[in-house]
Amino acid sequence: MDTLLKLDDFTMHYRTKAGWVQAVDGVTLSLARGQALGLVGESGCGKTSVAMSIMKLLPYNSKVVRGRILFEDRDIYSMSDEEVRRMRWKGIAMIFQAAMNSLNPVYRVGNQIVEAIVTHEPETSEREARERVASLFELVGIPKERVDHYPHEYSGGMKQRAVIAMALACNPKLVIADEPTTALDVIVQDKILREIDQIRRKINMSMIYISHDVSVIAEVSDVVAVMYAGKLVEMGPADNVFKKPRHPYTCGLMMAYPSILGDKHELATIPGEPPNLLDPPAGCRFHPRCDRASVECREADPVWRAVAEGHYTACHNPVEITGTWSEAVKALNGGERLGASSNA
Amino acid sequence: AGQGKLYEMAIFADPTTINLYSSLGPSATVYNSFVSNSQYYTSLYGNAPPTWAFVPSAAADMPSPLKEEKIGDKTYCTSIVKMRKDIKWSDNTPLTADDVVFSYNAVLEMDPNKLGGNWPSIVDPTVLERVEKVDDYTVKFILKEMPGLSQWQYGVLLNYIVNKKYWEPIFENAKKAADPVKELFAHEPEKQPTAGPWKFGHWEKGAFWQNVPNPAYSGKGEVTTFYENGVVTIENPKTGFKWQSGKPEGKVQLKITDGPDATGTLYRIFQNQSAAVLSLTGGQVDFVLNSLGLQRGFQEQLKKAPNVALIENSVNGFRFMSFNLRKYPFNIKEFRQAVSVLIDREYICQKVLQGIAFPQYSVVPPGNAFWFNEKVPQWGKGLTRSQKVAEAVKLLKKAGFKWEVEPEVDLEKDKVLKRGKGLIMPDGKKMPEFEFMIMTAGYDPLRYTFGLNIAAWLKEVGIPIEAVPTEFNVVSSRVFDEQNFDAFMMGWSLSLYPDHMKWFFHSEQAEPGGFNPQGYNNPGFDKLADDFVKEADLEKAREKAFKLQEILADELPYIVLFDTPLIEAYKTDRVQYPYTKVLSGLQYVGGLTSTVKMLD
Amino acid sequence: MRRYLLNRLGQVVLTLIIYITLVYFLLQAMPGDITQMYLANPRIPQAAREELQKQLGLDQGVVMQYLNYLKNFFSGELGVSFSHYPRPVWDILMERLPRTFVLFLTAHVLSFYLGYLLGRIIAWRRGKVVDYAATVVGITFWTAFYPLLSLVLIWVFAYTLKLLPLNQFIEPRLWQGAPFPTNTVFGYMVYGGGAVAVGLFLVFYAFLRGLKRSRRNTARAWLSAFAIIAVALAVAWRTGLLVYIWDIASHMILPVCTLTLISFAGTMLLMRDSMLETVQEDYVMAARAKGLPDTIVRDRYAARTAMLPTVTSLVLSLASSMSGGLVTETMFSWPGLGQILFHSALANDYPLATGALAFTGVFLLIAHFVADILYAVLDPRITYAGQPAVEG
Amino acid sequence: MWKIRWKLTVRGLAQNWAVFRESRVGMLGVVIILLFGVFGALWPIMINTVWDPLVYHPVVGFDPMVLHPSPPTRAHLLGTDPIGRDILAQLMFSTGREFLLGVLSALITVVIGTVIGTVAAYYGGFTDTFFMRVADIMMLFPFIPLLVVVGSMVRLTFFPFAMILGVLGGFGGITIILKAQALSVKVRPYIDAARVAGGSSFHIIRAHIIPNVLPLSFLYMMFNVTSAILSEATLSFFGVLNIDMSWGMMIHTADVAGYLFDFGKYWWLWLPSGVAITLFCAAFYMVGRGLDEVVNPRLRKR
Amino acid sequence: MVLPATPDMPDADDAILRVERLSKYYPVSRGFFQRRHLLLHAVDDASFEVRRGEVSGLVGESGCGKTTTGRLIARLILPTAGRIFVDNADVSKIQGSDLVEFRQKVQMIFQDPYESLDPRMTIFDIVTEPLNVNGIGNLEEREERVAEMLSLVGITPPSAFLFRFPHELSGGQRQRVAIARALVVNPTFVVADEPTSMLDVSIRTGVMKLLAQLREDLGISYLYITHDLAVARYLCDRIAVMYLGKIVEMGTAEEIVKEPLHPYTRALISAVPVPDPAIRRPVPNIKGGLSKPINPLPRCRFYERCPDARGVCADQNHPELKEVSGGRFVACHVL
Ligand SMILES: Nc1ncnc2c1ncn2[C@@H]1O[C@H](COP(=O)(O)OP(=O)(O)OP(=O)(O)O)[C@@H](O)[C@H]1O
Ligand SMILES: Nc1ncnc2c1ncn2[C@@H]1O[C@H](COP(=O)(O)OP(=O)(O)OP(=O)(O)O)[C@@H](O)[C@H]1O
Ligand SMILES: [Mg+2]
Ligand SMILES: [Mg+2]
Repeated sequence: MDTLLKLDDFTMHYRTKAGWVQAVDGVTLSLARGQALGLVGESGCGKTSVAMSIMKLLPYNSKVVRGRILFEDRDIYSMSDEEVRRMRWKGIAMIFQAAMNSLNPVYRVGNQIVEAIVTHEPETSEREARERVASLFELVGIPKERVDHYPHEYSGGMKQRAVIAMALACNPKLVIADEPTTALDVIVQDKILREIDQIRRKINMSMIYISHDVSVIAEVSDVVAVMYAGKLVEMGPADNVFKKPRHPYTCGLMMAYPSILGDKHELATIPGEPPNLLDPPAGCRFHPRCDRASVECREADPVWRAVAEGHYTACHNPVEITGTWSEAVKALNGGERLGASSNA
Repeated sequence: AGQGKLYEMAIFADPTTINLYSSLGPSATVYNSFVSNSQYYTSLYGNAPPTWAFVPSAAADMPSPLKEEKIGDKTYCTSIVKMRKDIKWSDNTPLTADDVVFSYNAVLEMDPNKLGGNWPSIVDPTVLERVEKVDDYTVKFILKEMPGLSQWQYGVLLNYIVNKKYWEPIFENAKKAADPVKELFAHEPEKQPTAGPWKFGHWEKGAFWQNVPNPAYSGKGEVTTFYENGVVTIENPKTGFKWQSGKPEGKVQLKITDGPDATGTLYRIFQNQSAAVLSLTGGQVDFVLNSLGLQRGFQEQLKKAPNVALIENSVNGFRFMSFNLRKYPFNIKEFRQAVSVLIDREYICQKVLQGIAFPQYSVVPPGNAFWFNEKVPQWGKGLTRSQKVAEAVKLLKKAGFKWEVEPEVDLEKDKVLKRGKGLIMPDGKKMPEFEFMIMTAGYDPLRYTFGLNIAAWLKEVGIPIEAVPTEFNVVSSRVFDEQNFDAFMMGWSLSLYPDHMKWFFHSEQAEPGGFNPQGYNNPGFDKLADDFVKEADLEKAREKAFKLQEILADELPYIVLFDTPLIEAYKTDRVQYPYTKVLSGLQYVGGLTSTVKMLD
Repeated sequence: MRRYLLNRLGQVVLTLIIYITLVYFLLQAMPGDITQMYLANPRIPQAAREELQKQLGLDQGVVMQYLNYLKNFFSGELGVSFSHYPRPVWDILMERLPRTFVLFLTAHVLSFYLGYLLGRIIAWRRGKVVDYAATVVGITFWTAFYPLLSLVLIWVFAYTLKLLPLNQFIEPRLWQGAPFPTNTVFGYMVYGGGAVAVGLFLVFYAFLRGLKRSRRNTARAWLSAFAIIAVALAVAWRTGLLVYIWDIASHMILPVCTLTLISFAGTMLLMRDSMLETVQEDYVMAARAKGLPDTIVRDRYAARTAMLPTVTSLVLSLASSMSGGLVTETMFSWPGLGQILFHSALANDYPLATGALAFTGVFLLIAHFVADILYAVLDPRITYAGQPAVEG
Repeated sequence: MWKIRWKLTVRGLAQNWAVFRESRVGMLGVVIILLFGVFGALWPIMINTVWDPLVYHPVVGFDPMVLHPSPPTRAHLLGTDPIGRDILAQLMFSTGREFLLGVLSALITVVIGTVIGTVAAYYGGFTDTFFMRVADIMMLFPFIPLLVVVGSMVRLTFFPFAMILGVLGGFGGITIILKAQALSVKVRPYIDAARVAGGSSFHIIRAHIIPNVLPLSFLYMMFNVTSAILSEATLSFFGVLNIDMSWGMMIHTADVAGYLFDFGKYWWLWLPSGVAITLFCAAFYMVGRGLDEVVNPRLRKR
Repeated sequence: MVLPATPDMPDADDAILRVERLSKYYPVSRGFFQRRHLLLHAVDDASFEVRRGEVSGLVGESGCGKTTTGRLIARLILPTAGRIFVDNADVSKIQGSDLVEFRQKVQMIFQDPYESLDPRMTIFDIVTEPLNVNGIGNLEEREERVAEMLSLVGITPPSAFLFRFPHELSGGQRQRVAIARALVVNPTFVVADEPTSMLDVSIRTGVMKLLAQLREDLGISYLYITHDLAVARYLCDRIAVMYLGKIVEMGTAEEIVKEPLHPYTRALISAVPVPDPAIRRPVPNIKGGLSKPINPLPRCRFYERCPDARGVCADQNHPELKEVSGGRFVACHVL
């Protein structure tokens, strides 16, 4: 599979009054054409920062410390402004975290999409662009006649769909969806996720899903990357990561979700709070909350390494889950420690 | 630079009307009179500037002496006036007795009190019964009683003459209306014939007013000559009219040839002085018409400007301080004299105001030379500070005042050693603090400062005065309507004939609304004042006026303080005036529109 | 809709009545009345003062006078001025209105536009030197002592450099024999200017409406714009109005510039603030992500929504400017409504003062109304819906 | 306990100060205000020690030694005015007055605005309608012309003027702004929480709404100081105030005496006071803008 | 069986909260120029109860009226119709000193832990506020009580937090403070309005566990409002499902999750994503999106979206809540 996007030890910090916020730290990942990557992590762990870095839309107080981002083998950060401008939307499009607000309230929805099309494809006439918008609307399931409405006349779900339509307007190679459904109801969320997934498969587009909800990621991604405090802690094929999570944080996250399937089980809590990125803990950033932490974890940065085919983690002391996931859960209910085995 | 022979002047407010009746009525403003009244109309007689000699204007000679005459069953006082035959309206018709008769009788019929403003004092219904036509160029005045100078020479005879043909239908119309006065005032006589040097040209409200020459002006070329002995002669070479007030003797002091020389007058309306003065130096205007004159700052700066001449003239007015004479101890003459002594007018005028004001002691200003009595007592003049204090103490003691702490002075070193404290009145009570209403700093910083100075000087000898800056409206209603005050400071500007001495000090004016709010009451003075006003003979009137001034300067119902001269400026490369020395300045004679010579 | 308008209208009328009542009694409460001027002249007999009071209706009770006034007011009758007796107040106001209108309208539109442009730029380049410089300079002008500033400008540009007319709103020498009164010319200026503005708007709207702006269309738009202006000038020239219009216009330059200097900062800072908020909105970020050129993002996304509060403030300030700037009018000898208010107050001319205040009040009320509607028109989000009922 | 609270307050202020310091414009304003403060504070010291009140009194002082208006000399560092009073003394003397006037009237405005705004927002209904109508009407009045009208009939003295400015301002636009703020506070869940806890309306207004509106009030106070002083200067310039000395009055004095006409000469008559007015007002305005960034987090740089 | 509207229900004493035919309508006006009177039925004829010592869940989509119900119960707003009994006292009739008592008995925890704490108050002030306004205890007692409460909710050591401001706390801590404030007056009943929905996963569990713990320790009854069925299942004994202001289904948590009866509940459950890529959920059988309940038509509220809709659903009024088995209610014509 050919690589579309590649992050190579990408590190980006924000300058604030209090100091440097180490929002993205040494993120290395690659995404193949047609692949869907799920980026999961708690609030404030740097997911949006990664997305913005890829779009090269970082705020004025940010600084790329090291690393590169290659899109179709070209370093985004050495492109000229004009090149970047052209890359956006044609190459990489984005569905923003607060999709509700990413439509200009004083322009008609249709026009905002037409505008994107005519900007990037000057040869397209406005009428053609309009036709394209109509078909896009059909695709995402908004009645055509609402093209000329204002955003505030849409319901939340419709706005979300419109934003998706907008992202698809220029047939981008990659779409980054930053928490596309967080603000929506479960039923609507379910619908939209299914729609995106369908479209993506249909036009063989790459996608990065960002969410803090493990279950949402589980439903839509081929590859899952887990982020904690600015760093990737685990990445691998969805099946692998969810069946056999190797990083204790990933495990904790998954255990913390109550489920409506299966039996009611006791929930695991991860003690403590996510670290302050201004001054993250030394060594493994998760160690203060990790009950498996050893001296090594406190002192040394864990290396990013493969634990299985395409499955990477950064842990000195990865969890080893034997048997099925539900067994592991049961084990927890039984009061046993999760993944008691400690072989590295 | 200016433009051709157009005489351009700056004024500071829009005139309110073209209509003579409202212009002299309630909406009388100084700017109305600048741009229209004397520019358009003539009268039977006038006061010829700069000496203000009483001279005929549309009349051919002095009025015949007043005499009693029985008409019907009533006795009237009558006088006959012969008119000049060479005066023409701008439509080339002659000005005749009909016009004169109409000008008086129409006003009388309307009721001068209803017309308001200056009308009751010009066409005074208490004096004037009616005017009759004797022949085309002779009129007869029928008066109810023997008029005084102010009512006759300085009143009735000065009325403007309007064109009967034009105005009669308008009066007829007005009389039919529900509100005749309003109807009359509402008329805009843009097209009326005039007999003065100018007629109405163009008025762009808020921007300018323009007058154009009266083509039929009969005064053109007329020469007025002033001789050393005060005699005035008028001679019109074109029509052959000649008149002289007596036998000319001595040198010719001034010879004025009437114009107009200018091709028009243009009054530019400015809202701010600085801009007007900038326009003067910049050459947009030739003269600034301002009844207040130029402020000192302009004066100092204009001195250095090229082609600008400054003229300084005294004015007919004064500023004064007055006590409520109904109250104790303000009714004590010596108290007021002491106050007058303490006020150092010279210091203020020469030092603080640096000569932009001149001290005054009499209620008739020195500028009104004919009526001014030089010999009135001048309290405290020329004394040093310590001498003044000593003198005041003496005066107060004389009246029975005492002190808790008596002021002490060192006359040698001219120093007040001890300030007076706790003034005790002759009745044994301690004098309570009283209020002295002065102008606010915003209204006039100069008088405000003067007021504060006065208070400081009085306090030095222990007079418990408190200067309170008070708004003019408030002063005026507290003084005139309510008569509820202790002391105040104010100013008057006067007319030529000093009958104000009667108005301001006669006891019959002492009720609320009258002009003697301080409540001065002196039967002897009252009688003399009455006589003075009734006096028809100029010389006798003058004697009485002198006497009145003396009484007032001694009794001090007003403590006259000072006045400021009027400063004006004009462009020497544009205009040439026949004279510039005249009481109240060139603005008082309307900028001399018809006698000015325009230089190109 | 009708109900809404009626309701609003009712409110407007009620507010107006209260306002006029306040104005009326406020002026009545001031000491003195116009007949006081007779007090300055002892030769005027008391009888004349009484006659005048009768003539002006001042002898009636205040309440009677007030009721009369109110009755007349709503039949469009503002009474008769005392100090310009018997000119109707309405007449005087109408004489002043065109001058005030033309001057202040121009100045406000200009300063609004300047403020808008600058605000847009400095918000976009927040924290840069331009930002600080414009803010500090703007604030300094904004708080400058206006009379002094105008005098300095007059002195520099009109007196010393002789570039501009010094004062007044026309040059009397030119207008001595003018075939029209100034107000006619002002009228033509308003209508002509309005027509040209509408024309220009239509042209630009027609050619540049689309999202895609081709060069050809732009060129066409500008060409037609110039054509319209040229035609307007030609018409003015043919009718002989041009010299007069130019005269007025050249007299306007200095006051307009002064007003603009003084007040552009208001709009600028307002625009900056409100744009700093919109710049942070997600849709601005989204627009940049869409790859739109920077200027389009700035103008159509950040500035377009940010403009809304400034538009309201423009409408309101326009209306309040109808009361005329007393300072401007005084410093530039521009006899407008502010002057009339000041002078009538000084002269105790209540009908005129009340009339002037009431007149501007009506203007403001209308403006409030228009601002509301305009806001709703410009901002599709505002539907005036869902005002939650208050709960105890 | 109280010590802790005091410390907390200080810390809170210190934090706000830290944010405020970020704003260069605001800091510039603070510096200027401080300089004016020092300048004004010098007045009583100077007049009681160095200066002879007879000569240097700002209102009735007079120096018989020189011709007036005198350009700057050693004795009169900024020269004298047309009636012989020392400009520097006037300038210093007026500084205190301007502070008093500005702060007093702004305080009145803000107190009225805050109280009415919160009460109207909290109770809504009739109270709200009533006060909003009042505010509407107040906003109909052309502010400066109205004061000129009033002033031309009754010349206003210092305190009544400050009051009128304050009250007129208080009922107008600021009430609407503060009410909007109070409304946004009113719908916060912590207000509900307080009600669930059993807090009375008075308690809620006092303990929750007012403290949360106060920063905005304070901000508007700064802007109001500016407008109060400019109003004072303008009205003084038109001579419709009954105030013995102020910056505006200084210019007025120069103007009525005709010294404003040629600018280069006699610059000392108008320049110091003109600059003082502008600087002083600009300073408060700038502080207001600096505060805006503290109070209005949306304007903060993220 | 129609739920009897009389107070003498079989286990009346058992119910700490009883809600009877509760309705809340909001007037809304739409459009700039319209003033047509529209009513938004935020809560419409809802009846349910919470038993003493139990946690009841109120579940539904966003905007279905959950918060409104909570606010009605806490007497922050008054109902348009219907009655609420807390300890057999009619909430909307409580006056004067009873109100003071009521305020201590019933407390509420809000969704947004930042917004529900006054940013200008210290933690101490926030937690003592209920004591202050009710005049309970003197300063020392209050201090003691606050310390006690804070340690109870897991903010330790309390003294380190007393004089901090909300913004100096993390989200989880803030929500704990909010809980401490609610509990400081020893309430017997607490309305918890989505107290964990704004919190991060790793913290959320802690707060949920705390709430469960407190219920055991203090015997407090909750009405737990949430949109997350999984959370409700985890925390609640019984669940009521709300749709557009109507209760459509009620039963024990396990019953609801395992065998949902109402088509809406079924759809809701099938729409919840599961963290297992291997599981492919069935597509929820439901149409359209949520509409606002403004002047609703007199038919089943769920009619437009219901996969099983029949003629009867459109012809008849919204179905009443019927008991299908012990303690299990559902409102559907079709069942
Ligand atoms: N412009 C900025 N300046 C300074 N710090 C920032 C900025 N933007 C984000 N941060 C900080 O960087 C960290 C990562 O933020 P980011 O928005 O990438 O997180 P996230 O994972 O997307 O969180 P969420 O799930 O809440 O969206 C956070 O600690 C945040 O406070
Ligand atoms: N004060 C109010 N005035 C008018 N409508 C209101 C008001 N409060 C709530 N509503 C409306 O009532 C309906 C129910 O609102 P409510 O807040 O109770 O829903 P919710 O179920 O809590 O939703 P969420 O899950 O989003 O919190 C919504 O449509 C809402 O818009
Ligand atoms: Mg994010
Ligand atoms: Mg809710």
